[in-house]
Amino acid sequence: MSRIGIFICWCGENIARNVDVERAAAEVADLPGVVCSVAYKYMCSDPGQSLMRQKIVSERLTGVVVASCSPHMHLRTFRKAAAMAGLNPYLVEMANIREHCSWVHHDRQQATTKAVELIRMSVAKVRANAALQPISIPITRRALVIGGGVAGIQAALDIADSGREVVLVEREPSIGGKMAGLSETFPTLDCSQCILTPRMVDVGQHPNIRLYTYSEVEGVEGYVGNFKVTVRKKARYVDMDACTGCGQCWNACPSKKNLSEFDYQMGNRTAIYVPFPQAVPARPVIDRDACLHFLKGKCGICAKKCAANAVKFDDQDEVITEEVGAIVVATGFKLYSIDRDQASSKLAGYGEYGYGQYPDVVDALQFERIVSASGPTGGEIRRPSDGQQPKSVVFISCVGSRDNAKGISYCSKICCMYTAKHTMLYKHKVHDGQAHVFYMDIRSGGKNYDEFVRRAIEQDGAHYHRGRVSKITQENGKLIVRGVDTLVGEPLTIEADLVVLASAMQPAGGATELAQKLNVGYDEFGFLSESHPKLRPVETNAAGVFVCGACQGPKDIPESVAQASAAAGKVLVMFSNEQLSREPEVARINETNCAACFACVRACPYNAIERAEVRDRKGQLVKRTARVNPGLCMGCGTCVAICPSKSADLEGFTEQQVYAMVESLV
Amino acid sequence: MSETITRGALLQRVSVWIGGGKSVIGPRQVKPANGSGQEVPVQYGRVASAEELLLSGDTRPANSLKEFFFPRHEKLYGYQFKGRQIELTDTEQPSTEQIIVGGRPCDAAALPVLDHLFNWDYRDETFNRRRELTTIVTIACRSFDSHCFCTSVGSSPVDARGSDVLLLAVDAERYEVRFVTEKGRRLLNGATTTANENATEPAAPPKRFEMEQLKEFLAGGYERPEWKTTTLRCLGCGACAYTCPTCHCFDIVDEGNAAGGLRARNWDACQFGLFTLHASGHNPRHNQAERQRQRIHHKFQIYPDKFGETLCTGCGNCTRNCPVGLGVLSVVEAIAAAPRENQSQK
Amino acid sequence: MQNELRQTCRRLLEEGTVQVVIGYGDGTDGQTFPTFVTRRDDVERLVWNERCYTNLATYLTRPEILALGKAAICVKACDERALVVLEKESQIDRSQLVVIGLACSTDGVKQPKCEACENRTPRWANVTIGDAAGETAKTTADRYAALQAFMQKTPDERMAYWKTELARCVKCYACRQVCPLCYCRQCIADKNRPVVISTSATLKGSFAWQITRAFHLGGRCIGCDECTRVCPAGIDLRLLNLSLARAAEENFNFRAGVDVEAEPIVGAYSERDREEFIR
Amino acid sequence: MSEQQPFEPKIVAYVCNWCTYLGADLAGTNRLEYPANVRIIRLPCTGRIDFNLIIKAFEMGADAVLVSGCHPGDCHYTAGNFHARRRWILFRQLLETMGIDTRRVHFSWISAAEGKKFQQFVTEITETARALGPYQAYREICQAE
Repeated sequence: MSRIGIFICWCGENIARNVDVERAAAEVADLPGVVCSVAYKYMCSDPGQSLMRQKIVSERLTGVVVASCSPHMHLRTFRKAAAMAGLNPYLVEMANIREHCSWVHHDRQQATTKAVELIRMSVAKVRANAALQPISIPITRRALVIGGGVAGIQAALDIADSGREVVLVEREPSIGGKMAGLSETFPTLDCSQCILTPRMVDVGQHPNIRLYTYSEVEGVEGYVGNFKVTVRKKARYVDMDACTGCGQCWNACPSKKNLSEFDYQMGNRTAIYVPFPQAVPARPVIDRDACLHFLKGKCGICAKKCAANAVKFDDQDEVITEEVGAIVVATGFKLYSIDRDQASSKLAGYGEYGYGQYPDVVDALQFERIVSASGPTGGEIRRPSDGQQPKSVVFISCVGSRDNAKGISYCSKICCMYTAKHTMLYKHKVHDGQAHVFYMDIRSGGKNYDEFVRRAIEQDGAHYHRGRVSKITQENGKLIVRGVDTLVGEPLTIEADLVVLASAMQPAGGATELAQKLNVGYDEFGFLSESHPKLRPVETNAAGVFVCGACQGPKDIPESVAQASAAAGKVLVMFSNEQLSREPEVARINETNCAACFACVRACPYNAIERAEVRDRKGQLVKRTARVNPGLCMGCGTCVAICPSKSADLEGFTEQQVYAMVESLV
Repeated sequence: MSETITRGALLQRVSVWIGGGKSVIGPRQVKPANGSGQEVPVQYGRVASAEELLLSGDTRPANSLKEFFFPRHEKLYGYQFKGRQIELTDTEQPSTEQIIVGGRPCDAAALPVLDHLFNWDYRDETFNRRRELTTIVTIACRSFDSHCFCTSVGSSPVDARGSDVLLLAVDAERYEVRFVTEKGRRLLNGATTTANENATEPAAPPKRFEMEQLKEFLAGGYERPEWKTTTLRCLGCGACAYTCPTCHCFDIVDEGNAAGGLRARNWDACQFGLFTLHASGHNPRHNQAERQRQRIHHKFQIYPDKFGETLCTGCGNCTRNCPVGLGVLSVVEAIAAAPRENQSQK
Repeated sequence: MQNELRQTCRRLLEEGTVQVVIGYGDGTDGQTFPTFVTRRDDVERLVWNERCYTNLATYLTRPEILALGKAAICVKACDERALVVLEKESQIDRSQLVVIGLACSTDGVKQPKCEACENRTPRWANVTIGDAAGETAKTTADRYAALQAFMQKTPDERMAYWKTELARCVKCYACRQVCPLCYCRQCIADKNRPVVISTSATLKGSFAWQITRAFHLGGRCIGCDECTRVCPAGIDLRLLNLSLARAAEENFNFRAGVDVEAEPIVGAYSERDREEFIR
Repeated sequence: MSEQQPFEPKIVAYVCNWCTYLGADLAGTNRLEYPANVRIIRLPCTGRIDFNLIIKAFEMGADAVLVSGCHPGDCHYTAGNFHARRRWILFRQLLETMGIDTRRVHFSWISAAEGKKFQQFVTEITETARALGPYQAYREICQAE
């Protein structure tokens, strides 16, 4: 039999003014299971709490109802107080007779009657409460960072610097990501490589970072604190440990005319190559599709030249398993492919701009390489077709972005800024050249951002035309750009030597597949979904998986870095304890009754319910069942409502408790 | 010489009874309140006018008469929480006089069988009260269907057990009246005439199995495979038990809320999977074959051993109402006809 | 057709492809009943005629039948939809099941549901017997005609109708037991801590039960109408099922069991679901 | 119910912990007065609110039921309210077919910032319920034996 204590708070005059607390205390004193019912001036005060603690001991209470303010205000307070007196904190319930009663009902009679009913409801509930123990989950305090661009680098370094081990997985042969290929960065025009490469070196040398380049995450098992990740290290055909990165091999490689991925197909590289001189690790990789040894079965010059004996033509993919407790996803972006086949039928290209057809129509990342001192032109601005210096360059923004007709409704956020940057870099190198920009709106919110755009227009004389370009054609070696200047209200045709398209940002290839492996949600464009847009911006609905950088949505370098540090911070908060402690108010499944329809598995917003099997001692399958992973469950109870047989129930809000409350409303 | 009553005279009596506040119950077409086209069976029920009654002797209502003595939900007493006390309130005993007109003899015959159960270790007040308050006029069946097997269990279309009056149709307008009890005679006093017309005995359904063979099987065939093979299609619902005139299992439930509630007796059925579920989680009858075996044993062995009466009148309701055509008849036919040399087989 | 059916089943049993055939057998008066053939010589018991009403899919989740081994099941086109739902809900493994599709001839099985029949030949069977060569295009209006007529009543009339109808419910649960999609191990109606649905066959208990039964089939009911056919009290449960089926079709463009690719709407949502009724 | 006393409807509100419950708290903090008929049952999320609870409230003599949670996109658990909304779409159709008075079943999104909306909405549904009178039809169902 329950022994319930009721503690009614006056809250000074706040409650007592409109609720006759003494009358209420008397009326509920006779409820079944109630052994004491008292009113007190301030229940949350020290004397109030100690009164409750005394009664818990002296009356041997098995449940407590505090009738006072909102549980959002003081449920924790009273649960803590109960725990101090030796009562399980989950045997405390509150009746909200202030916010929901005395403050909103001024008729004392009615308010008192309602207060009594609210208390009765809470008494009915607490009689069905169960003593719950916090759930603790051991955690592996080691993190996986997926993606070695600037966001991944930042996150990895922050976590590693705090003394925790990090596994960093990068798909390309070198870390550095998109930023490594940029020329200068807005709004300061500092050299991208100058600021990034020292951080890359830090990663390469960090004792707490295990770096896997040319590798991909193949599978993820487990859950928060306890992930098992399989990483496929692609065959590199170079022994990373033996190689000294001296360069003899790539200097001698006879297969020289292979398009460089790093230069976006505008330059060449050898078959055995490092993507760029500052690559980390500074170890080459052999491109099987270009290597004469693999293509024709002879050559092997690199192997002969290698003093370290590091070339291994028989290298194989290697699958490694890493145990980690948290995962940071920083897979970054790619550019919308303009006129090439679109991956999704929802997207349409821009055939009318002639990209891929006219060599002098390039995208923004290609232009970065054209401008870059380490680029294929050595930093001199020359156009791809004939190497001539363009005297007139047209920049088109919003290529794809904000264009519902092309299937992308969002703003890519960074193009206004880098386009301004491009016009400046161009003007700084081609003093007699003219930059034209076609734009829809200029979005330059950010510290020193708008000033930067103004500088491009006012100091560097870029011509900004508000309007869209309808078509680009080629005549006599010139690109004829036909557009409209809507501010002037007239069609506009510009003869250009080079056209640069600021095409939309898209999540990097494979991001959705990875998201599926991680059980992380993503939007219709493939950007990964954060758990809450405002309050949990780097968490995801998969506990222990965090996001940062452009894989979550278009953003620039400062934002990516900030978000990366935020994600690292969240990981470190998690790692600050050996055990993960979670509220026990989570769902559970009655496995005997579960019919294994798995509607709950589909519905669970946290993928916290798994398909499981019940086996007997001999290992024979007895039945299948849904099973809640308490480490992942957040306690929303969606599974309870969806379960037809009510085999799912939610601690703290069990069917017993909720029906007891409803049935007390008579 | 025999007594006869015209249909008109009978209906006139019925109207008087209804007018006098008596509850008249008989087979009637249950009309849905709309015309959705759904075919609705004939059921016994309280009629508001004499015209509703179907008195041809050809009807086989989908329910039985037991619910007018042992309702599917019966409040035993109420309770109210008064502070720390619980106050009990007795249920009012039934007081309305009931007259059943046009019952099937097989349905009426179930009542004396049930009398044993309700007066054995405990005298059930409400059941007996309703028995006393009720007078039963049955009509001998003029036809039978493939599910009827009264003759196999020792009954017949003119079985007068349980009836107070048994009517046999002479033609569409007249019935031969056989008074069975004084109560019955009082009921139709003055409405009958004496005539030299006897109704022809209606045709009886053929005998479908031999009781002796069945009993022999039940005595030695507890583990026989036929239990399983014949009952595989059973879906485990309660249609058979709830339409059976003799099935009488019930469950005691409390229904209430924080203010109070009631304790009630609800019908229950042995084919439900949870019928025998123990609080421990153990269920002694864990498949339909065992549940069907129990049902047949109860009807033809356990009840007869205890009370000397077969708990089956051969009405055929179980098979007729079964979603998959499984009932006492189909199971018993199969097992009574089972080869004897297998008797000892496990 | 019946011969072909028997031949097929004999072969399946002979070859050991299956251990049991779930089919129709002859009953008295030309009725048919579910039958389970485990020996090849017993295939002669199998029949196929216009009185093969039962939706046999209900047996696929029963322990007594599962214990017989790998099964072949006879389905009509209407019954077959249950298999789609059962598979989506992880109740059956199609690779472990042989589906024998039985095509209904035009004068075939006659039930109220046959009025709205759209497809007489099973579509996903492993073996199909007979060819009804018939798809009759039906409109949404055809499908929900009975419901539409009923909804002409005022809400008070509808309430009065259900009060009359459900007053006859004795809670025999034939509707639940016959339903191929009511496969819970313990029905919520049998749950006693707490009692969500009063177990009494009172109006209160019967309303709560029928609302629950219908809702739990929302977006799942395939319209085989077995619940309505077997109800000993003749309650037109079909109206409740139809109302949810129509809601699922109108709001989510979903019909249970007609598309093997379509994901269930239960346990799913769309951010674009309508909400004009939410304030 | 005597002639002198006006009918006071009983209203049961199932609300989520993070939006509507807090909205009601805010109404309190801002001292926004509303009729005292509503009894709030706090659940973590509208995703937890089952249709059986609505029926149970009517069985307990409720004259109106309110179910309320976070606006779409605001769910503390990201999607519980979407699941709930989908169920309500179906459930309302069933209520219609049963002839259950849908004027007595209310759904709303009330955020933690919408104290005013909570006050207004509860006032409105209380007035509606008062005008409709006791839900006699369902009481009859529950009293029938």
